Amino acid sequence: MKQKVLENVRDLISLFKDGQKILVGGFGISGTPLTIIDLIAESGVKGLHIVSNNLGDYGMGLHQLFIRGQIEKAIGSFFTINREAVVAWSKGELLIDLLPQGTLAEAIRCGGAGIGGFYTKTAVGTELAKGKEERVIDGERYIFEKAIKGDIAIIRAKKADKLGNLIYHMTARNFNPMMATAANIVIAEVDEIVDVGEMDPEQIVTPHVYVDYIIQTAYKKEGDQYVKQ
Amino acid sequence: MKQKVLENVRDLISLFKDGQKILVGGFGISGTPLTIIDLIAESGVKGLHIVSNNLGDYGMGLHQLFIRGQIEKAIGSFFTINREAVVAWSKGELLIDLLPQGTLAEAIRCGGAGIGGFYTKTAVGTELAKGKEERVIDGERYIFEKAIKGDIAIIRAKKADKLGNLIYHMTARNFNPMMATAANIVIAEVDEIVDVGEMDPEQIVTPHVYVDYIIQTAYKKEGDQYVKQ
Amino acid sequence: MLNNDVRYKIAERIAQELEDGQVVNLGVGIPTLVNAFIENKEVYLQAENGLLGIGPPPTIDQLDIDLINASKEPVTITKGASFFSSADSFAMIRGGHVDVAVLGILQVDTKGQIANWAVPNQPILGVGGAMDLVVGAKKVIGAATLFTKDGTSKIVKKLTYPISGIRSIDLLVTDYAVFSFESGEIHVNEILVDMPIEQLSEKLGITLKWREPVD
Amino acid sequence: MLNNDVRYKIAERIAQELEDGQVVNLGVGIPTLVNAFIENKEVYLQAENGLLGIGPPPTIDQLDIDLINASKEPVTITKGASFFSSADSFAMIRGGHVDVAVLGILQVDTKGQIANWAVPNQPILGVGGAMDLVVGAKKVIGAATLFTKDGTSKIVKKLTYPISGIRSIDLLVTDYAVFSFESGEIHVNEILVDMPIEQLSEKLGITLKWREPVD
Repeated sequence: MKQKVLENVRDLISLFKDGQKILVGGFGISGTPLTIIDLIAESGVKGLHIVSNNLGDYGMGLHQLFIRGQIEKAIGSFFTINREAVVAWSKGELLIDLLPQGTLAEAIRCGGAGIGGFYTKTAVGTELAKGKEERVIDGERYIFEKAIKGDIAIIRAKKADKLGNLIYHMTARNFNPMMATAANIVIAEVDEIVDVGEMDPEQIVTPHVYVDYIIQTAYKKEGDQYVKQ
Repeated sequence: MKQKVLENVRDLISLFKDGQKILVGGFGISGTPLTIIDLIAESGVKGLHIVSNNLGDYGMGLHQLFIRGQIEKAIGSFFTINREAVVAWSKGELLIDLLPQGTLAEAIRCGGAGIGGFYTKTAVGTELAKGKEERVIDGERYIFEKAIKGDIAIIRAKKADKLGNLIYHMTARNFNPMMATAANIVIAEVDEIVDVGEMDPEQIVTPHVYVDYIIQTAYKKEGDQYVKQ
Repeated sequence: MLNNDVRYKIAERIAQELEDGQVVNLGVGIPTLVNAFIENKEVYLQAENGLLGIGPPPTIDQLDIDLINASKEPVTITKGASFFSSADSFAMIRGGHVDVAVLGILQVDTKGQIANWAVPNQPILGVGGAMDLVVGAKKVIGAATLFTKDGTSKIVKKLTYPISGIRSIDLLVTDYAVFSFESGEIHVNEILVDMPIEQLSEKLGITLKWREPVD
Repeated sequence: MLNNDVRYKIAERIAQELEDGQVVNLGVGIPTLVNAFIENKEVYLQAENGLLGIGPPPTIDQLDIDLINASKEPVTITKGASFFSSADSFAMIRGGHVDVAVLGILQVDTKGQIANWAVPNQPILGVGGAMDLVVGAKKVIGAATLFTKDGTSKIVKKLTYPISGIRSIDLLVTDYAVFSFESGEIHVNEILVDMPIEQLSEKLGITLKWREPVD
């Protein structure tokens, strides 16, 4: 049996390669797999395509990868808070694909669900619909969006059992459950690892089939921050 | 404040009208809102379009509506077990729209989520793809399916709080959570009604916004059967 | 009137529009202030990042980075609250299950179409849930001071800022007046300052009419 | 050999193909018998109706109509099991997250395309999860007696039954032999009866070759 729980996060470093498309859970910093992002920073891989709502915050998380020039393209919904990213984009040093937040979430869900694409009402008639196919269904206008999949997904959960079943914590759930379904390799960073059978089967949000590796987070929660231990 | 919990299921009878499209939760009999189906039988409304995996089983549930000639069209995935339905279809007395089970589930989810339609891999190249648009996305063949919505959804859950938050029981969950999102009026039949605050916010599957009416089931579980009390 | 007072006044007026039992999403800016004025109404606040049932602001002890709203501010939860994923949250929004979205706006045209996510000639790098809320909520209430700092009206004949969606909002609450949009026309519901409708029309450069009372 | 013995023999042979840690969906018919032969392997059984982690058959006391498999038979759960909706279950199947689907088949052509959901000239009124499993599972194993009761081979040059999907299955386990399908060609992996490959070829009316061993 494959052992999913790794003692040392560094055992994962060889999974990361130049040019990969990586899905990164989190909204702001909340629910972001900071330990794994630190590892990617350490790995020095370049030319990454990052799918994430935003590029970190407060100099933490994905912001680090951006500063180190590891990101070639960012696919997400809200980069306004990442001021340097805006500047880099203006200079042509960063590619950005901007999607409405709901379209981003749905596209990732479809990527994990064997759905090739979908028609959404959101953004019809706006600049974000430019170049996108429009279709009228039952008298309403929709635009086509393709599903999103990644090479690797890195996510954060509250608790994992040793099989890889996951539960999340409050609004730190956000994009993590969909991202867990939409990549070839899924790495979960968690606060706590428990024995199989200790989770209520009705409460598991991400069944173990989706998770390849589990590591204990190096960040402890202190009020409204995650602090490195 | 609107009171969602009704003492008497008969208070709902006037919601049902000829020609409505009704989404009915359940897989076989498991997780089927039998008390509300009994009410529809009693109401005598006709020409119904029923969206449900199958048309009941063992002479229970939707089978009753079929026998009484209340169903004009059935949209679902598995009618083979409903032998009389097969006969009625052959005589032109019943319209049937057959969809793969996953396509049915996804179409209902889309109906509730403001998605107009989607492209699925399932059924490409088969008789069930006939007349459906095909599209190649990233080199793979997909077919287009439209979202499904209903006038009324009737579902079954294990527990409701008085606001309408729902949790389900094991595999009786099946189609119920999606159907709860995809109709103008949603009626939940439940085993137990509890006070607000008694459910774990992480464990709620259907948030209260989706539920309009709650009734206590008249059927008690006895082993592998539901028995009318 | 101080700018902050104006913002609270708008928020207070918006709170009057909310009804018992409604599910409401409050956007960034003035809309977040509405929460303080809801008081006795049983309104359920939704956050795009996966929460139905935002409670009162947290104490220092209650701060938790895992419990925030869509503006990334710490929040608490009410009894009956539930958590869900971003996909499920936007299914709720886009699918028409949120009763009211209160959104800050930058511009609105006389048909009620709004711009609230980007400014002209600036990099367009953030949209968040703005477009999903515009298209999805059953009722959309716009919130804004009527004039920008340089005195330009935010109600315009034709949007010069990037549009947020083709759907018209239902109501616009400003510091001067409450406007409604029906069948592509703007009407005044209520004037909140001491000013006749003719003068307001003139200030805005639009011919304004009172909304006919509906019973 | 009695028909039931034959079915169990096929199921037992299929069980040998399963590997520790795999997520497996067992279809109706012969595939459901596979469960009895998995024994020491840690295999996780998935049911389309929303369960990962089917356990051993229930005792009378354990029967619960709310805990059934996709064949609507009562089941139990294992440690580490989880429940989810039909939409999430088929997202799992169609999205390529189930390692192996074991499916009963009615016909298979020499390229590995199967028919398993309908018979010709009969009303087509049931499909269930058959097409989702064919298209979605990482590996599909077909299970069938090689001949119908009237002696017709289920391996055909061209399907006469309605096709279940354009994807070819990977392996076919029958009472006579195990076949594999690669790059549109059928090969024999193993003959389970005392019969040379030439004789089997003749019985089927197809030229069969041994599969080259892969290391």
